[in-house]
Amino acid sequence: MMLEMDSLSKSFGGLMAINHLDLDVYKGEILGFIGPNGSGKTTLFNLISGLLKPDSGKIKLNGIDITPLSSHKICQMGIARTFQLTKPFAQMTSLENVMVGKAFGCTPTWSMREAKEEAEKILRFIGLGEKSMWRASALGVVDRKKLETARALATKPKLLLLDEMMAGLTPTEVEEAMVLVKKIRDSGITLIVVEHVMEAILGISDRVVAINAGEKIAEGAPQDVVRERKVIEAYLGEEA
Amino acid sequence: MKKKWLVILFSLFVVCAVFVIPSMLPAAKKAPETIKVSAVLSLTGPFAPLATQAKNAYQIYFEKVNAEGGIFIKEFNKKIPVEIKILDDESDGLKTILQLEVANEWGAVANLGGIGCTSFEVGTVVAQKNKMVWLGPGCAGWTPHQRGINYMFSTFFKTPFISPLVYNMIMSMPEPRPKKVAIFEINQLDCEEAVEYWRKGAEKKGFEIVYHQKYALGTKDFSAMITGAKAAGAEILLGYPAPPEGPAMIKQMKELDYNPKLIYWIRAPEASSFGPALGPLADYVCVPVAWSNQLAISGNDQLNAQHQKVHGKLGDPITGSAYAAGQVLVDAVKRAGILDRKAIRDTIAKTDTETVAGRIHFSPQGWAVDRLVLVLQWKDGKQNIVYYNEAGQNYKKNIPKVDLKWQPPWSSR
Amino acid sequence: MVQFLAQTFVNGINVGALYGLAAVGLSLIFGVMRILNVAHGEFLMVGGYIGFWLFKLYGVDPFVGLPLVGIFLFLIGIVFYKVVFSRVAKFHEEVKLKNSLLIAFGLYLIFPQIAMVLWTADERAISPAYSGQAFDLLGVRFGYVPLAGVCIAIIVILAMYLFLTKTYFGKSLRGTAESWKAAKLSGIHIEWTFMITFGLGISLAGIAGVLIALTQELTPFMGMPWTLKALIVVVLAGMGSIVGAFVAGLILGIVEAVSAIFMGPYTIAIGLLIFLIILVLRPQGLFGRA
Amino acid sequence: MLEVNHIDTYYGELKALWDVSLTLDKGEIVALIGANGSGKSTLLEAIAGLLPPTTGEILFEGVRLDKEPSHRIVEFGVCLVPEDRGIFPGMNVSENLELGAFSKRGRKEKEETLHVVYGLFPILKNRRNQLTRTLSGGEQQMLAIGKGLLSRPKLLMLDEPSLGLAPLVTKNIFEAICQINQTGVSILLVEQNVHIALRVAKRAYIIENGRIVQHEQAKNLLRDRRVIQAYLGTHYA
Amino acid sequence: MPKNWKSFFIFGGIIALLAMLPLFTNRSDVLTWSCLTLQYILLSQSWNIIGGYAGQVNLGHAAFFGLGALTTRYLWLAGLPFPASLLSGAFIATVFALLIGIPAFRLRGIYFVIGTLVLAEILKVVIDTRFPVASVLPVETLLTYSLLPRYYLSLMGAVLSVIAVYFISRSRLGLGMMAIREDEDAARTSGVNILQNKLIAFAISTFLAGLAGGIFAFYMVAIQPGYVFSPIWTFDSVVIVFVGGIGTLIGPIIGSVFFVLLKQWLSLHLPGGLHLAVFGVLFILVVLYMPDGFIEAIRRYGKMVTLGRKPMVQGG
Repeated sequence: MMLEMDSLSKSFGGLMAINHLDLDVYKGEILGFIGPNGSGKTTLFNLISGLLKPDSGKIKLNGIDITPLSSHKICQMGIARTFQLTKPFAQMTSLENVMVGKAFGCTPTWSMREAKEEAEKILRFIGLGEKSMWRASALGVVDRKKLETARALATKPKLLLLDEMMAGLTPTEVEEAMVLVKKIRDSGITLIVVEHVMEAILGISDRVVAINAGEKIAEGAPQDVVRERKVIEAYLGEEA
Repeated sequence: MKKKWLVILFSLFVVCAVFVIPSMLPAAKKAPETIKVSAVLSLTGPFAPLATQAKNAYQIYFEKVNAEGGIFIKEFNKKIPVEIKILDDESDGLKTILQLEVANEWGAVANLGGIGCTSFEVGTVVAQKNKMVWLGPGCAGWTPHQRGINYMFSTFFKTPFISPLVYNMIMSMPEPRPKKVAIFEINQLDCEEAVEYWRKGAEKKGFEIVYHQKYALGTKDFSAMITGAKAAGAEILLGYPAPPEGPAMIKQMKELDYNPKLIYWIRAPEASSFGPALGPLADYVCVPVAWSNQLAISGNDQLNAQHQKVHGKLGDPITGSAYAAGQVLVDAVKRAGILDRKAIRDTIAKTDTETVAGRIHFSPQGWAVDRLVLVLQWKDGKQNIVYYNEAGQNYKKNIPKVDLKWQPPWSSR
Repeated sequence: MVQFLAQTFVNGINVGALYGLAAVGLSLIFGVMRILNVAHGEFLMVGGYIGFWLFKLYGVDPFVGLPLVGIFLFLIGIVFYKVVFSRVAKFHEEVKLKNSLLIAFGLYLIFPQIAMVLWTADERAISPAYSGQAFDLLGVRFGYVPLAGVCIAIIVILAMYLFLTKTYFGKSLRGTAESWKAAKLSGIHIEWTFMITFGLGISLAGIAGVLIALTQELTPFMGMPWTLKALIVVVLAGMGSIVGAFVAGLILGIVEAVSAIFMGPYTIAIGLLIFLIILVLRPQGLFGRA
Repeated sequence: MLEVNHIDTYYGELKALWDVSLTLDKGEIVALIGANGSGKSTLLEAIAGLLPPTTGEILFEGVRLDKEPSHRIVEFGVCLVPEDRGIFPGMNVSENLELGAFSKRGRKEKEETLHVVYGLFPILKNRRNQLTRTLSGGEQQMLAIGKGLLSRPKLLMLDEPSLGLAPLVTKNIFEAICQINQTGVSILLVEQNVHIALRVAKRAYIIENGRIVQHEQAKNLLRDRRVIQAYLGTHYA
Repeated sequence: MPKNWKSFFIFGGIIALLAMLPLFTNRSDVLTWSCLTLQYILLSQSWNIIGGYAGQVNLGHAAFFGLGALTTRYLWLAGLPFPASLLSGAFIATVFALLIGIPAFRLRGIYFVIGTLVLAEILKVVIDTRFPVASVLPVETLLTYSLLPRYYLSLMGAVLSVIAVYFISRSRLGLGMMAIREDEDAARTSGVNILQNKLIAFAISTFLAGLAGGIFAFYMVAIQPGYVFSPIWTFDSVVIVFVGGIGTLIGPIIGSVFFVLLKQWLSLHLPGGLHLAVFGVLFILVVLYMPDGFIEAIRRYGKMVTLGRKPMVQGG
């Protein structure tokens, strides 16, 4: 077991965003994470990556309690993430964006040459090789998402959290992204993927967890989860 | 892409060069059409109110000199007009240096300075370095004269002479005389000095300092000090307020009903705007000055007339000291007979001349020895001369003196 | 001793009310427009001089002149908004803040020079016949002018408060401060709101300027120190809090008055130090929200 | 009544809407359906004047809106309740409602409308002196809709009114929306809760990647696989 | 890397030309302007590191400049060799920065801005009160005072700052600083230790500011101790950086030239007082029409020129 969440809770001014959630992530899997808007997916990512501290509960990475650690420590321990609303370093080039990940991540380096080579490699891998000298602010939505992923990959994570990487992509782009995610998994990285594009999440996930209002409502194989009445209701509303 | 930056850098350099090169062209040595005199003054910034008085004086004086054809220079056996270049140092010590260097390269034979210890302390040192005279009112500070700088000459009075003067003035009055002293000390050099001499003088003359408080420039509320002085029963209030503090202090004293018999302040009340700013509240405040527009010394009528014509009022106290500096310079240049900085310095050092501010000659440290000091007292929007020092004995008939009046309580005014 | 402390308190309030009044306009402009007008003190100076002119040239009592100065400065504010600040108001928040700072810095270079031409570098003050007069209450002296200053400050702040909470237009200003997007969708004309806000803020500076001219003094270079004071008060209160700014001004005045008894020349530093400590302990300001 | 003709919209350099057209008749409820980031909100913002289109035109009752500033658009009777609800969190409920009626159009009939809104959402009346920030999500949404109503709109645009709300609350809100519609207000609705949206709407547009891909009667769409696909992907069903 | 060779060559050439300036002229005003411009480059670059690269708008810069200046000055005049005094000054500035850094970085946005401003004001008031007397070079020193060593020292300082910024902008440290400036959350989750990075940036920035102070102390024949703590030092450097182009290597250089030389030129050609007003107007025009500084304006112009070829590409 790679990541354990133990009765995790977080509330914002009375609203329970995460409500005593238990969740395990296994090494090498792609865990799909679904739920309607506002169900607490992003909050959970923020908790795992240490941007938010839980009100109660624990998060363990390979048995080590990472709850009290600050974000950069958690990153250096091997958890990388992307943001749903991408947060590129806008005034820096794509290359520099990714170099940050390499230089400060799990395998930090002082050598800019090494960071640059690695970043170039990752940019090519992700399909941004051509745009490595573009300023991030000049990139389009899709490229920004790719850039986020590249930056996260550059930290050499053991666990990668992808937050709505495929939202807003065309079907072809979604296909490409799915291939990419699988390639990432094949390189030995465990993934948690939050996605609205159901097609994608069902296509790539080994396992799916559905949450609503901060509580787990279903867990299991993708096809099963998506057929669960609770899940459909959560998405489409109750059928009369 | 790199290349673009280099081009930019390079053009930047070219711009600098364009700025520099014309100034590098050798200045051709030719017979001087004018005598170059610079005046680095704080025309903007906090010292501007004072420096403007000096500027007015210099302009009036050199207009007069040039109207008479200039200064007679023996070397060329003719009168040469004076060209005065007024440079602004923005009340900023760094700019003082900058502008003095400009004056230096421009070829000024001497620099006429402004007032205020900041520009004085910095400016005179630059003058020393460049071996160019710095001559002007300067400041009341004593310390700047103790550094062995011999290119500076101040036509102003100095703290060791004005501070004890207050005690002499009080002693000259019939009994009963106030004895208890309060001092409001601002955190500035000349005030620190003045306080030292006030302390020494009090000891010697049998006055008692019952209250002494330091405060910082920029203070807006003086009531704590006023309350303290009042509680200590001080009858004489000594202070060195910066000009913007004067009216606030007086108004707060009245509000708090503090009734000293004598307010003797250096600096703030000397400006002619002090009275109008305060109205009748300004009455009875005393201030030592190095010149007054009421002095009936030759030259003053003309200075006052011209000042009235140009600026709509009689000269301010600094105007006279600056005007005197101009007179000293012209006199020295005339005596030197050549336009050489060193020669001019030497003749200034030997100055012994009558000016609108009385006779001026300098100590080896550059301060004016036996300088005429007047004490003015505000009354009905006018500054009356109520006291003068020993140097004033020679000008008895020129000084329209009235009697000093103790300040009555606020309630009976 | 009690009397002495009470007196100190009163003195502190006298000056603190000026600090507060000087800060309110700055706070209003920042709160609604996110423009940090570090030339606030310059407008304050202009207000003071206009009041001085009215008094000197036309014999208008400064308290009668206050509304005139307020209106005049309001117009000046609108002109300055139209000519320079409206161009900045369109920028993205961060760029706006930065560029408004820079523009105000440029104004800070310009204003004193114009003031020197118009009013000369001589110090001025407004001293009507009643200035300095005071009455005694239980051994504590109350000056009429400072008291009137405090009252006017309170009236102005109260009027401002009522305007902002009770009138339709005032509410729209507050709404714009909360969220300009929501304001736009409610049919509020943002450009218009910004212009009025700027005018009001400047007008408040002008009123503070007249009161300062009554109790302190006017010089062309008084702007920057007052801007700094106002800034500190605004931050102490929490950016954009109107009534808070006034209260924070009073607090700063009282702190300075009390520390003046013990600290002499370090009074100003003590006031600032307390400000820093509050800031570190409560980064959102005394009356700001987390 | 509302006619959107071939508009393109940009966020800075990013193109968000591609040649979008849409119509809405008087008294209709029309739903806009699509995945996150597909451009639904952008379209509403374009109509409301927050993000004017670069090409194309928007006509409302024959008047061109696309060149008007947003505060003028409110005067024409077009009101947007945005996804972040567009309320003023630091002001109390009644102040929020008052500001809703800031437009000349709304101010004229403020008292009556206020009455209507309090009738629609009685809870707001009880809370009228409470700071908006302290309201629950459902109450905030009610306030947002109420505030929108106070501008006396002919067309009310609602962006995700059920976002983050419990099912019961959502139901209440939609009941209110229907009531509003019955008073003659046309409604353009963006909603993730597809079932509810399609039940109240007459027609619906499906939007994908900034383009309208389908336009259909709501009841037909309710059974359409494409809708499900838009949300749950092709693997479903 | 032939590209780099070329730039080093030109950079070196400019330095060499500047180094030879005294051969062309010994005019003290020219040297003074040059000294001042170079010192402003050093000071504004030092601010550029914390304000431009790390994105922390520190308005307390005068405090560090002042500490560097006073320490250097008093140690030097007390007889310590100048280089040692200079380093001690910069060191003291850095130590002070680290002391106040942790509480200061708790503050965000406008609160950090005002907080740092107030910090410098406190120091100014205290120093003004404690040391009212100007520190003046002894007359013997004045006899041998020469602008040349001051000029070369200023040049060295400026070059050092440019090199420092050059290397920072190309190092891991600079990468981290810029990441923090752009987005703290994203930087944090990419492994950047925010506080540590800010502190290091602050330390370097204040070290250079202290150095600028020290050089200034060496240059000035007389200094009023409170004067070096004046907020003017902060505002000048901030204005220079913003007008030139924040977060760039060249921006502060252009800004310094604009700020010092244009202002001086105006003061020589306009009657007293007016030059500041004119400068203020020019300044506002620059801010209104080049909201991102000269560099961005040039860059945009360059973009227009090269639009056909490679429009989007932004050079490092």
